[in-house]
Amino acid sequence: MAINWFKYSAPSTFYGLAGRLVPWFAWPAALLFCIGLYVGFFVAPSDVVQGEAYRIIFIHVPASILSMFIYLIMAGYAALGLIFNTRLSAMMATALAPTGALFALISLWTGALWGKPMWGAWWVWDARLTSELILLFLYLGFIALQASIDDPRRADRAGALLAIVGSVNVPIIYFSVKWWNTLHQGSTIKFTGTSMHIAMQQAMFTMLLACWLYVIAVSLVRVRSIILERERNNQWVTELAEVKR
Amino acid sequence: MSWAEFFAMKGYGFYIWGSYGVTLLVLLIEVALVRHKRKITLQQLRQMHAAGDEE
Amino acid sequence: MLEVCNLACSRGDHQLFDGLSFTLSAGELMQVEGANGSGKTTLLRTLCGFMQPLAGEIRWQGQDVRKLDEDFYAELVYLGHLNAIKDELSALENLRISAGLAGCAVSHQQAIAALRRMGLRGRETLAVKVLSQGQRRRVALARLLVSNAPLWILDEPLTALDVGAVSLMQELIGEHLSNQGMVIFTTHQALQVAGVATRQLALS
Amino acid sequence: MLEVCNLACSRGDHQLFDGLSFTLSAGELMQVEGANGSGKTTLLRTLCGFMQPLAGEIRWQGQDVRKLDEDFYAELVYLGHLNAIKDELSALENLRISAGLAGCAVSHQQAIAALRRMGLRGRETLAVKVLSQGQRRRVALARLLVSNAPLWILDEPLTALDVGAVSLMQELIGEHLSNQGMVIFTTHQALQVAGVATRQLALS
Amino acid sequence: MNKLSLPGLLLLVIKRDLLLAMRRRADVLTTLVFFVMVVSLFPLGIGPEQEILRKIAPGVVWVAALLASMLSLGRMFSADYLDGTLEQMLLVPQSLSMLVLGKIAAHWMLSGLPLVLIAPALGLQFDMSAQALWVLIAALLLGTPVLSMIGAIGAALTLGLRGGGVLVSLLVLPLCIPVLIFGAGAVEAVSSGMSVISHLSLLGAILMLSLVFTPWVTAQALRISME
Amino acid sequence: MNKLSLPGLLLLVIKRDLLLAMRRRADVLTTLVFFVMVVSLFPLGIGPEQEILRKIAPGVVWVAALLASMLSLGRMFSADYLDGTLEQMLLVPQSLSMLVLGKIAAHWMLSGLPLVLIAPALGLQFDMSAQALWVLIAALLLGTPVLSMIGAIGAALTLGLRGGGVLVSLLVLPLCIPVLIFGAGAVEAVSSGMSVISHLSLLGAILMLSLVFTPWVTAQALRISME
Ligand code: HEM
Ligand SMILES: Nc1ncnc2c1ncn2[C@@H]1O[C@H](COP(=O)(O)OP(=O)(O)OP(=O)(O)O)[C@@H](O)[C@H]1O
Ligand SMILES: Nc1ncnc2c1ncn2[C@@H]1O[C@H](COP(=O)(O)OP(=O)(O)OP(=O)(O)O)[C@@H](O)[C@H]1O
Ligand SMILES: [Mg+2]
Ligand SMILES: [Mg+2]
Repeated sequence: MAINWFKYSAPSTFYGLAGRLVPWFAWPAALLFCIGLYVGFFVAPSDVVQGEAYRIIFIHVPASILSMFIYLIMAGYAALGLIFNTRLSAMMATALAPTGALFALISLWTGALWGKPMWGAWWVWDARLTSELILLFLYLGFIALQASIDDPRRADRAGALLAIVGSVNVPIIYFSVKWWNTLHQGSTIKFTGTSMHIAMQQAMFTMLLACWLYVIAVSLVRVRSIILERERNNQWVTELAEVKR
Repeated sequence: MSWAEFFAMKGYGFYIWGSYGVTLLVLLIEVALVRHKRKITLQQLRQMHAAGDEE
Repeated sequence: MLEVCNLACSRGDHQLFDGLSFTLSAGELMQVEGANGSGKTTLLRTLCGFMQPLAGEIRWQGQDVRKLDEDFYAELVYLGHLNAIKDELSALENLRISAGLAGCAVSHQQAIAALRRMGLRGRETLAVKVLSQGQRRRVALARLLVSNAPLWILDEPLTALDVGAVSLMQELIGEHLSNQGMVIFTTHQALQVAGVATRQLALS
Repeated sequence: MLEVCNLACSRGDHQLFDGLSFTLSAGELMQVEGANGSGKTTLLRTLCGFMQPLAGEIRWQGQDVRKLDEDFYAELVYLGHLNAIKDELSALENLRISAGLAGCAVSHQQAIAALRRMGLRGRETLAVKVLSQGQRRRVALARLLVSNAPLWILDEPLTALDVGAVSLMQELIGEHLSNQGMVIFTTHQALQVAGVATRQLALS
Repeated sequence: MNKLSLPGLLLLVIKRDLLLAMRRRADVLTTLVFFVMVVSLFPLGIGPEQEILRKIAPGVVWVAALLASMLSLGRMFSADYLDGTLEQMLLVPQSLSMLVLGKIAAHWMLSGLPLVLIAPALGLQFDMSAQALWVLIAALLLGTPVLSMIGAIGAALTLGLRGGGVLVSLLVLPLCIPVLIFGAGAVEAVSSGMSVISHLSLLGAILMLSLVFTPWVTAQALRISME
Repeated sequence: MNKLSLPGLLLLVIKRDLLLAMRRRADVLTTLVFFVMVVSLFPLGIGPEQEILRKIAPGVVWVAALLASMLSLGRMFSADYLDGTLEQMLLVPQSLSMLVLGKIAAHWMLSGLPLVLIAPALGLQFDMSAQALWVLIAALLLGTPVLSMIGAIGAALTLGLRGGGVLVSLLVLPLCIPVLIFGAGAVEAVSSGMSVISHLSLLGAILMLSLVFTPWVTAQALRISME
């Protein structure tokens, strides 16, 4: 039997679906975090070059990867919303942005804390670091734009346009920064990955998975609130059990 | 290995626990905010509902 | 011919009207009536395509205006609450430029004549910012004189006009209608055009 | 009592009027009349002290207003072409803040009551930017209800108001006059207050 | 009639401006992000060498603070001018200078204070020492209110004066230069091990002087502009 | 009826905006004065060492150009929005994208071009070589139009929003970073004896790309914002 996907793109049905899905993401996320941390701290051996400091990697790399992926997903949803005028995808984009910004922030923070013992400075103007900082600005721009528009329809569409323009620009920014940096600077001291220990890899992937699940869970909860807010005058909202109470 | 040694992380304790601690804190705050937002939204809806019934 | 079928508009959570249908043919004059906040401005702006209606359709000469797009714009003049004139420019420059944007080049003489007809003799080359409120409105209205679009959409054209200017407007609308034009407008004042029955559209 | 002696005003090179004299006593209503651009707004703004007259004097209770300065401001409410309301704030906040600036603290209840009287029930806490043109004007006019200054200076108060709101304004002005207030205003529409003769001041 | 007292007026105006800003919570954040962004742009333009960056850090932070507070000056009066609120403000039955002081204070809270709070994080990006950071904060705390106050005069004059735009930038920025020099100088002094007291106390003196005169001057400028 | 041709529309819009600017000559000069002042503030904030100044010169000029063109972005649509002209512009019976292109061109002539012309004088202040100056001019010529174009999108998206001025910088500055990097990079390359072709041709490519897409995107943004 074919599933009717369009049925789930209606906010009313998705609201219920999302509610049922949240625990399926939230609890595994918590569990995987615990496993990942256990493996990371107790199973993985200390690194030859960096000693114990390398253990920051288990949170730093997942956060960095996710901050970039979330932007792409967000822009994708926004584009869908703009082109097909589906309200739900625009709401998803709005729901993803704060989490994306948060992961960008975590990436910066953990990176900075790693940099101090490794490079002797909290911050260097390296290509990766700089483009991560700019990514954070792009997120903040998206959030600020949507926050300063009252009309939700305009907020959605304006945000979508910005996200799309931004996602075209992200690769340009990345390469320009990389080029800028390598042109006149010798190699910045960078973690030279001596082939990773298997336990390290396992810990990192577990944490990555955990972060993914966390992102999904949090944004589902957030999108549920957004749906309620936007659809508050609709019949189905007033009939919800949690509203009637 | 004692716990004290574990937390010292061979001198990198501040950096490691700084990053994990703040990350954990931030994630917990986000979870709290998201749930708070849901609570507020539901409350507002109920108020609206009540006001609508009165009229 | 402008046809509106089953139009519904909302602002925020507020549904302003729905199921609105009417037809406006050449030579007809229609007044949109309603209390403050009943949605007159919203209706006119929707007709111009600034806003998307919640439901319903707007057709010009039988075709959906959303498809026509720029071809429809060539056929209408819209005059909103705001005057759309530049404070720094003179009345003359304002008129020539806005006519140019609306797609018709206007000569110096034509523009001067239009402004004089609107009672701005001697004020043509003053910067608009020093003009009084009513004189500014007159500059905006002068655009109607130099355009040859058949459909006029006027949102409270009489604001700030004195008695003389109001009767001038009545005259202008009368002329336009006798040239097979159509006018849809709102006003809270009285506007009677001699020899033409004003159709009323009430919003509540 | 407001006395104006031999007032002359000019804008740019343009002398708008001179030798203008009149007296406005408690309970009197005066309409400033004239075509667009005849200097009505200029006169009212000069009375408020925004502009310096070319010649002549303005006295309040026998004293020159330029000497009185801030004591005179406490006795008047001015309402100009612009509404002086903040788009981002709600009608309620706007009213309370502008009353506060004008020197009188207004309670929540008083403000709500004033807005309701102006026909804004249900719109009190919406951001003013979403209101219609007429509703915005009503928010501005609500200031009259919460002030107890004796002198009202109103520049085209009826702009954008619908019929109901116009008769409400007539009522308000009537009440104010019967409390020994004075009103000086301009308008291009008809404004008759029952039981009070409107004095006319013609500018040309 | 219950005429508001002077401090009451001050509070009302500050509250009003903060309320307006809170309606656009993004606003405050935005000034901040602008500041952060300007500071971060410099390394992108100049190149990543630590040595040079550390040298130019205080200058960059101060120039960015100057710009951020100049850019947000537009907000101070022009919105009120356009919607007619300023006319009503000129009619306050208490003191116009006090009202202006309120607006300046609100402007500083919204544009100056956040900069002071975020500055240390930026200092770290440029690898500044802890001691230098403290001096930077102190100097910013003394200097940013002056920027708001001098800026207010400029903002008031630009409202109406036709062709006065250039005159005003020419007038205001040079007036801000002493702040810039002493502010950046204090940080450099501490980096090179000299005393900072003289720099900071000069900043304090400028602050006091502006506090006394600028509100009145701005009030006069507003009356001129509204004519 | 004599409907205007597309190039006719373009010319009309450019002429109109230039005329408006000539009426408010102060505005154009302000951008220029701002640019000059930002660049000149640096030596004051940083100290007079020639060596450092020469190193940071291209970066400072580019950052200042970026900021100056941000500063003038507010002018691009907001005046037209406030007085209702923009509504009329959305009703042009030709192409809105073309009209937008006209406005962008006019904005560049008023904010970008003057910077290009004055830049050499500033470069001399920082003791740049003649060759570097030429490259600076070429890079600015290619880069500043891109700033205007990307800025137009931001200006259109933030129309009518409070604090739009600063918000627009928040949206636009990150997107402009490649221009900054290649622009400043070109000058640095020539100073260190490397080839500048690659930098300039990258700037040219970005220019072409923006020329094709930004007018259309801006037109869409305007329609969204006017709703
Ligand atoms: C504020 C500072 C930092 C930021 C913003 C930052 C940002 C990033 C980003 C964006 C990635 C990309 C992930 C990917 O390629 O998929 C990454 C990966 C990585 N970072 Fe950092 N980083 C910072 C500091 C550091 C430091 C100090 C170290 C170690 C000395 C480090 C080690 C790594 C490693 C090992 C990876 C994974 C590399 C790979 O998979 O290619 N980072 N970081
Ligand atoms: N976001 C919103 N939420 C609730 N109501 C809104 C919102 N936006 C607009 N409105 C309402 O929609 C209506 C807009 O009406 P519109 O401007 O079309 O009125 P109008 O008939 O032109 O009135 P006027 O005669 O005063 O010009 C107003 O009643 C306004 O309060
Ligand atoms: N700089 C100037 N040079 C010449 N004339 C000027 C100048 N400034 C203003 N004016 C004229 O002064 C008059 C200003 O009049 P004012 O605004 O007081 O008119 P009003 O009676 O309020 O008109 P309305 O009914 O249209 O509001 C206008 O006729 C205007 O053209
Ligand atoms: Mg209306
Ligand atoms: Mg007037």
